[in-house]
Amino acid sequence: MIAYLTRRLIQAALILLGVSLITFALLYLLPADPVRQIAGRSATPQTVESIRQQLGLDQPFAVQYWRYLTNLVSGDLGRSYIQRSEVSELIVARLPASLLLMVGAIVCELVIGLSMGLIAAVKRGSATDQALMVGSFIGVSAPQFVVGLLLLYVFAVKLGWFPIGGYGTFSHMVLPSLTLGILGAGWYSRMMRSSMIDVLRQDYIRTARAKGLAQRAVLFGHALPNAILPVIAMIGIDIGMFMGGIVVVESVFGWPGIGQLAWQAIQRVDIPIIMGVTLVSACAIVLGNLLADIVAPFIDPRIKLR
Amino acid sequence: MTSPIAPEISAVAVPAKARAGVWRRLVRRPLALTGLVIIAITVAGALLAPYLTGYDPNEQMFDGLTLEGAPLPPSATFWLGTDLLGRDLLTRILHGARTSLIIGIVANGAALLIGTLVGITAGYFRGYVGAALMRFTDLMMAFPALLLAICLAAVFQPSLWIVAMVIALVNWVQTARIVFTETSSLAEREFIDAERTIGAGTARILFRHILPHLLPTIIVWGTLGISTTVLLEATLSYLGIGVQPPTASWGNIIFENQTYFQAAPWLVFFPGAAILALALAFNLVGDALRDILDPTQRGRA
Amino acid sequence: ATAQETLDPKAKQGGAITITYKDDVATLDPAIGYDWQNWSMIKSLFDGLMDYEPGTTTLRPELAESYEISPDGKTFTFKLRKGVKFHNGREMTADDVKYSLDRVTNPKTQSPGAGFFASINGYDDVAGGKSESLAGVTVVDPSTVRIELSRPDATFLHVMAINFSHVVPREEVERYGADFGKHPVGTGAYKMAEWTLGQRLVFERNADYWHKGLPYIDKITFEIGQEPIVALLRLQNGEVDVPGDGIPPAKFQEVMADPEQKARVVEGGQLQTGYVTMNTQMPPFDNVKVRQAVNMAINKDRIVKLINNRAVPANQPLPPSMPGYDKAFAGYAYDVDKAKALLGEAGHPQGFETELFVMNTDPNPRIAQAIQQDLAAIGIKASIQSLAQANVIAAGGEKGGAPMIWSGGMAWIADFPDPSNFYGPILGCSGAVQGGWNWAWYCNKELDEKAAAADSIVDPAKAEERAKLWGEIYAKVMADAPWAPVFNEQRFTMKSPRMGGDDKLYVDPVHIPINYDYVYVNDVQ
Amino acid sequence: MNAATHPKQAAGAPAPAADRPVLDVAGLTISVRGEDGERPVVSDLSFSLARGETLCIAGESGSGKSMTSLAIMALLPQPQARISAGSIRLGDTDLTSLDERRMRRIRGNRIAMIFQEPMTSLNPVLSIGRQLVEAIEAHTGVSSAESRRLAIEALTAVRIPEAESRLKQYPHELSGGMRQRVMIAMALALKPDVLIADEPTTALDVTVQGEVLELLRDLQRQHGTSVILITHDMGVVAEMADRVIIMRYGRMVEQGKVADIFERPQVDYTRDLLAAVPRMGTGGARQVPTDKAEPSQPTDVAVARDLHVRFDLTGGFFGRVNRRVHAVEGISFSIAANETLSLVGESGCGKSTTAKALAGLVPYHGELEIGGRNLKGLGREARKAVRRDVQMIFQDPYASLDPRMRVGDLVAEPLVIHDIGTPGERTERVAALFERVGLSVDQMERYPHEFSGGQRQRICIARALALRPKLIIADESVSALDVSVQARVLQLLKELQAEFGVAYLFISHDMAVVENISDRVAVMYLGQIVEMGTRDQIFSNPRHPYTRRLIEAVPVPDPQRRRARFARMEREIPSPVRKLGDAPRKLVLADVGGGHLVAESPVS
Ligand SMILES: Nc1ncnc2c1ncn2[C@@H]1O[C@H](COP(=O)(O)OP(=O)(O)OP(=O)(O)O)[C@@H](O)[C@H]1O
Ligand SMILES: Nc1ncnc2c1ncn2[C@@H]1O[C@H](COP(=O)(O)OP(=O)(O)OP(=O)(O)O)[C@@H](O)[C@H]1O
Ligand SMILES: [Mg+2]
Ligand SMILES: [Mg+2]
Repeated sequence: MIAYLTRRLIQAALILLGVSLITFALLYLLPADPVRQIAGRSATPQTVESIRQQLGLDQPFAVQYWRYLTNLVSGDLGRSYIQRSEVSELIVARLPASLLLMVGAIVCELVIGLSMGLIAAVKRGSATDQALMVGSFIGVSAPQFVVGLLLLYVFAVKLGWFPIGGYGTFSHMVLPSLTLGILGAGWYSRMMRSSMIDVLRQDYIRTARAKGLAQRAVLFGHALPNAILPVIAMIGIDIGMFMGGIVVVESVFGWPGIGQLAWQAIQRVDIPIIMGVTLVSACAIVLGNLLADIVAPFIDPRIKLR
Repeated sequence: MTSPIAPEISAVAVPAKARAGVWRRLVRRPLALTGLVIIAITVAGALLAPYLTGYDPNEQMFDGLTLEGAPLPPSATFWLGTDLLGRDLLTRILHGARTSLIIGIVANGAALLIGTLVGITAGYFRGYVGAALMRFTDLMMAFPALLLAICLAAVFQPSLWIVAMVIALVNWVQTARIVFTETSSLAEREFIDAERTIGAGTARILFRHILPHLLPTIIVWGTLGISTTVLLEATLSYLGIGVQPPTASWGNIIFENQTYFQAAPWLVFFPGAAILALALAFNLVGDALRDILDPTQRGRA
Repeated sequence: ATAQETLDPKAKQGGAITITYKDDVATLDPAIGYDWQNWSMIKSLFDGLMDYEPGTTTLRPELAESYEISPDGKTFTFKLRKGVKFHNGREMTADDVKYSLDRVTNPKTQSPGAGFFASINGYDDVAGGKSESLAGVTVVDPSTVRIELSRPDATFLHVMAINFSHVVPREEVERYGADFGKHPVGTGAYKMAEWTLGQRLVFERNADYWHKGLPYIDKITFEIGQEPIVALLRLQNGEVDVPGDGIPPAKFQEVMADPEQKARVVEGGQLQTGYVTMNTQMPPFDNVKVRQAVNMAINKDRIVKLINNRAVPANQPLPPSMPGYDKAFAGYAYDVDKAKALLGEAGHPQGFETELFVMNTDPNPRIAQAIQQDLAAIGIKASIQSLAQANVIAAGGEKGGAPMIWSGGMAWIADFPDPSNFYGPILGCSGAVQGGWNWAWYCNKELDEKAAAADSIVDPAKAEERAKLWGEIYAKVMADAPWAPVFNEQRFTMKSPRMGGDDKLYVDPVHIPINYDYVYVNDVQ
Repeated sequence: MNAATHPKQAAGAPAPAADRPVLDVAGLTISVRGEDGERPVVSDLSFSLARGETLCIAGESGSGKSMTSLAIMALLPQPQARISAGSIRLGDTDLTSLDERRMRRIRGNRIAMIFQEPMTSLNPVLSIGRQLVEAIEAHTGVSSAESRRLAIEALTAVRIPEAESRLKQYPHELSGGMRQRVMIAMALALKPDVLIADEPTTALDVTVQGEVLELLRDLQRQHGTSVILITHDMGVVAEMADRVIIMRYGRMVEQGKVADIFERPQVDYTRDLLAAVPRMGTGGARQVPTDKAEPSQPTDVAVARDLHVRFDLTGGFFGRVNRRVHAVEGISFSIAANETLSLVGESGCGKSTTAKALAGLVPYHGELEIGGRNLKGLGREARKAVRRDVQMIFQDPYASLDPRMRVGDLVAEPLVIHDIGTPGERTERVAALFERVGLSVDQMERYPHEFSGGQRQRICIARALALRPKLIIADESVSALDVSVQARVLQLLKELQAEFGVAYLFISHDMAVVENISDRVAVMYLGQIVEMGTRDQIFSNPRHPYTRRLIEAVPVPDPQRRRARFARMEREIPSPVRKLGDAPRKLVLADVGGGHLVAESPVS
């Protein structure tokens, strides 16, 4: 286990290195010049050059990247060009909220998606199945901004069940998690339906039924653990896909996560923040995948950590 | 006690063409047929867009806005209403179908193709090829998709085909991962060994024997990918790195107008419904295809 | 005029208000902050030597009790107000004023406003890194500071009122270093009480404020990361007092249609102009006739309608409330036929193809599409490049980068209410350089000289004459037509029913969205 | 074990009176829907089962035996199959009209079933303890501690050693025999009135088979359970049955007391069936006369020299290889053209692995030659050519057929790959092959899952024959076949040998079949050969104690010679998994005359 973890962590570090290199290179190639943004409209070319030098942006790519890496090792992600604060500080302030939101969303996804998929698989071909399928596609196709506002309008403004945006308590979390989770729920329900249909025709399901188990026991005790495996593998992938949704959901609900930070940074080409957010999300994704891999053997004992 | 009974079955001659074509079986299913019709309508709409309505997609009509500058709801003149610039929404949705079909089908299809190829190769070949491919996939997967798309799109000059390429580049990873997992477990199955003993080549094993088993997964991911990619394109246009205005796409019609969804719900509803319909149509066809191609499901209505 | 007189007799002391913003507050360092969220926050945390009468563009002394201008207009002597204390309790002196000016001009500070101080003697040495101290700024005694300029500069008092010249305490700057912007300490009406990154900022009333009786409100909470539509919902729900980003376009008509809500909307002018730049160094826009044709082709009324009539059509660079605005100026009327004719004369009877750059946030792409359609009517096929702000700016700063740019979203909002502010970097030769902000790449040496001449009229008595001179300059600019001015945006600020104070405080030309120091709430006992 | 300690919940039907049949099937017709419409697979089947009775259903493979038992359980494959007529009565209750909820109370509790495929019938992700306990809990109200105790008791009853610690194990950690015993334990834990065992021993080797049969008998003796035993092994029938039903083409052709059936069969089919049963000691008489008394020319088709196959197991702290499965440990043999070498031995002794090495499916050490060509270091084309010469029939027919291809295409595939013939010719050849293995031509259009276990095996055989290879490796290829088909297939194999000089590596646990078909026999134990010689040397003069035990374990297809008890295995089969660097001792084979090799020291 420890050996496995060590190896995976080394692998993860290499992956992060690759991510940092590629992102850094892409950002280096961007047409926009951050120095001009910093220097402002009234700056003389001289000032611009001076700032460029101070930021080291006049150096060749390799030098810049190497410096970034060496700073990174000491936990220094640089300073934002626009906000002028330590990127690490900005991210640390916002990361917990995003992680919380992701956890909430994953819970929503799993609860909604898995139960929808399960029901659809069992009632395969029925009207219920069709309705659930349409539902899951609505979840996938609906723009999250609209979904978020709609939920906010109905459940917060009209019904007053939840606060209108904000951050802090559990009730603040419900609507944003739901909004973010709806998309994934659509995916999960399709995946779940598909793998459930597959599992339901296996011999061991027949055995379970031959024992006289109740339908519930067959479904949850026997089919689910087998069907859920491909779904678990998706959770790691999910975290990466959340990025897009998080931007929207966080802004609709005033949720202080890194999505908004990233969005503003992208708009204004605040490269250190983009780098930082990319790396942090990459970390989250890699860890998510690792977690999914570690969980898998608990669900399917045939899987060995390799 | 009982006497042997002549076997009825043995008298049967070689069956008259039991193999109805996939296509024939597809159109026999009402749901699949519905899906096909929707797809056909969409494609036709996209191709014939200039001839279907009396409007130009980019024409900002003076009578397309109220005096306060608000868009018009659906009416006899503008069947689906007008947008914030006084353009006919129906015409824009029809023209937008071109963009969205390219994204939802070509780009998404390319992503699916790349993902399947990478996943299947990595899953089947152990050793260096597989490991290298999977590490690369892991690397690509570690990127937050949106950020990567944004960076890529920003580096290139924005255009529809660049966006399509970027979307394909970003979206293949998940498919690759899932296909990899399934392929590696399929590769362990005994019938693959059996194929090898009769001398089947790698290509044959991969594409004739493993691929069909991956179809359900590929169909699920492919159909779900339609909506996701169409909306991703919209996000990119919204950030100024997608298709440029006034070119319409279903996604960017939604994105441009989503804040107005209470004041002018038709601006979000109709393009949203179009995306949903297309995705659903592909899903209906995909589901039917999956059943048809899966012999164990035969006998199902 | 002493400050005390401006106290509102109806105002009550106390209470707390909530203001929302969508985007992060970047930094509250007055030398650096240049966003419209932090601009007025900084104004409430810090003070400069000069300021404006609340709700107007009239200059008045602030930390300076009085000032003197030498007859040649090159030496300004400021007498400082006594007993002004920084939030840390230390008294502000002339040394702090000098330190602040030295700091903002020092390239290490990386201030986007350093260029405003270019007229101070010794600026070039500091900017070039040769000196750490501005030779032109002298501490005469603890309450007197003298500033010598290298040339007469009529805008200099405005420069002393902008944020970049606000006074900061050296010890705190050194203590926090690059993070001073997160721990602002000034002499302003409010002091920073709490800053939870990405969530909220809380300002607390500065009980020691030198301007006795101000501010009225005890606590201002800025909530960050709020979608404007949601902020409006919360306002309607009584949770928010002022949505900092204004009324979102999608909700504008709904709000204005409801008399109860409309009553809480304050409308006012803004020192802003939205315009299309045409790159005068790129064919075919190097031909003045083409540029004039573009000016005539744009249907400004329709564009104004598109943004729900939240602007007035413009025909010159200056906004109407700016001194020097020429009411009589006719500009180029909307005339498609004439525009076509002009294009024909310019040798493009069939029109041509070009590109129109625009920043990608609503409503700018829409406006660009409207312009695109208008241009198409005279044969100009402009394809739109809707990009992130930074990319548009980058393209504009490139010599052959962008033939046309719609300025919206990045549009020139005046740093200070003076006509010269619309010229230098965006129309003058100095801006027409690689990385500059003169996106029309318009360089008219003659006008540059005229502008310099106008700015050397320092005598306040001659302000009228100076404004006229500027009016002429802009008329000349319009004759060359490097821009097609489209509209001047109007400001619409919405407030909760409990907010009190004169309406003009809610559309204060320099405090956006509102002048925090002077507003109050009605529901305190 | 006292039945009274297991209070049975009131199930759907009242307990049957002693004189009345427990189960009564009348006019049962089962149809399946295929591409070409609905067709019956079981027609008008009627029988009854008395209390404590063992009813054996034997008959042709594909005759609807499994379908009948699934129908009784109301577990017919959905959505294709359904009961289209007839009734199944358990006591007074008609099971065909029960709703799912009431049927559930009967399943497992009153009727239990052991399925044909032991490998796939246990849920891979649940511990066997959990799977046992839940069966108990589903029908009794006992506490979880009590049901755990009952589960341990059931495992002990099926003679799984260390039952308590096994509860935590997962199916993949058990050998096939053990899995089958778990299945039986599960079926018996609740002491059902009726137990249906569908080929419970087909997949097991003789020693384990004896064990399992003994177990069934034990439990029946103790609890008076009625058993329906489906098998094609007439030896098993003779050992176990009270009454016998013979089925063919979905219909019952004969039923009667076991002695009657064996001694006075009424219909031709039964007579054929019995005549086809391979009997120990009679193999020589049934052999096609070939004159290869002296293998004069050394035209060896396949040679193995010091073949080793080891699988590394990783684990431990550093994820390194720390243990190794010594699946094949230095065996040598050669097979000449026209010759059949049989490989026998207990489950897990390395038979299949040897076969796979020969087929090029697992990496090995040592040397392998096919047709004089060393398998190591062959190019692409050469490898393909070798592939053409060696064909393998896998142990598990279902697993080795691509479930998504039509069987006709599957059989034609080798021809396509090696580019033989035109499409028309291929179809003809496939049709001919189908006929030769006893399948009808119209079945070519179907998919593997639409066939019975035995039919699938025949498809595999047809496939292997398609290329007319020089060597066919047959891994338990006829075990799943009913005796008449088995006889036909064996005959076919022999004919092919006579016609084309095909060599066979024949792997089987059925000693009778081995005796019937082999020229030479090799007995494997723990990855090594303990005895090898001609058929006569091995069967008439077994020298190694292990060989003797194998031969003794074979059930005799004669109800008169029914054994009171099968030999019990006194211990588990030792494991080929060993620590790194702890290679097993090499056995030295000594020639005891006439090429009869015997390991020098007996394994104990
Ligand atoms: N899922 C299915 N769909 C269609 N036909 C099927 C299906 N399963 C079985 N059959 C057909 O039903 C018939 C009876 O099959 P069954 O499995 O009962 O045979 P069996 O007597 O158990 O044979 P074996 O001894 O080989 O196991 C066979 O002809 C088979 O082809
Ligand atoms: N891929 C593998 N990895 C690890 N161990 C394996 C692998 N394949 C087979 N083994 C082990 O090698 C040994 C020999 O297996 P093999 O399948 O050859 O047995 P067999 O003699 O064919 O038995 P059976 O009669 O049950 O088919 C067994 O202990 C088995 O568990
Ligand atoms: Mg069967
Ligand atoms: Mg085997």
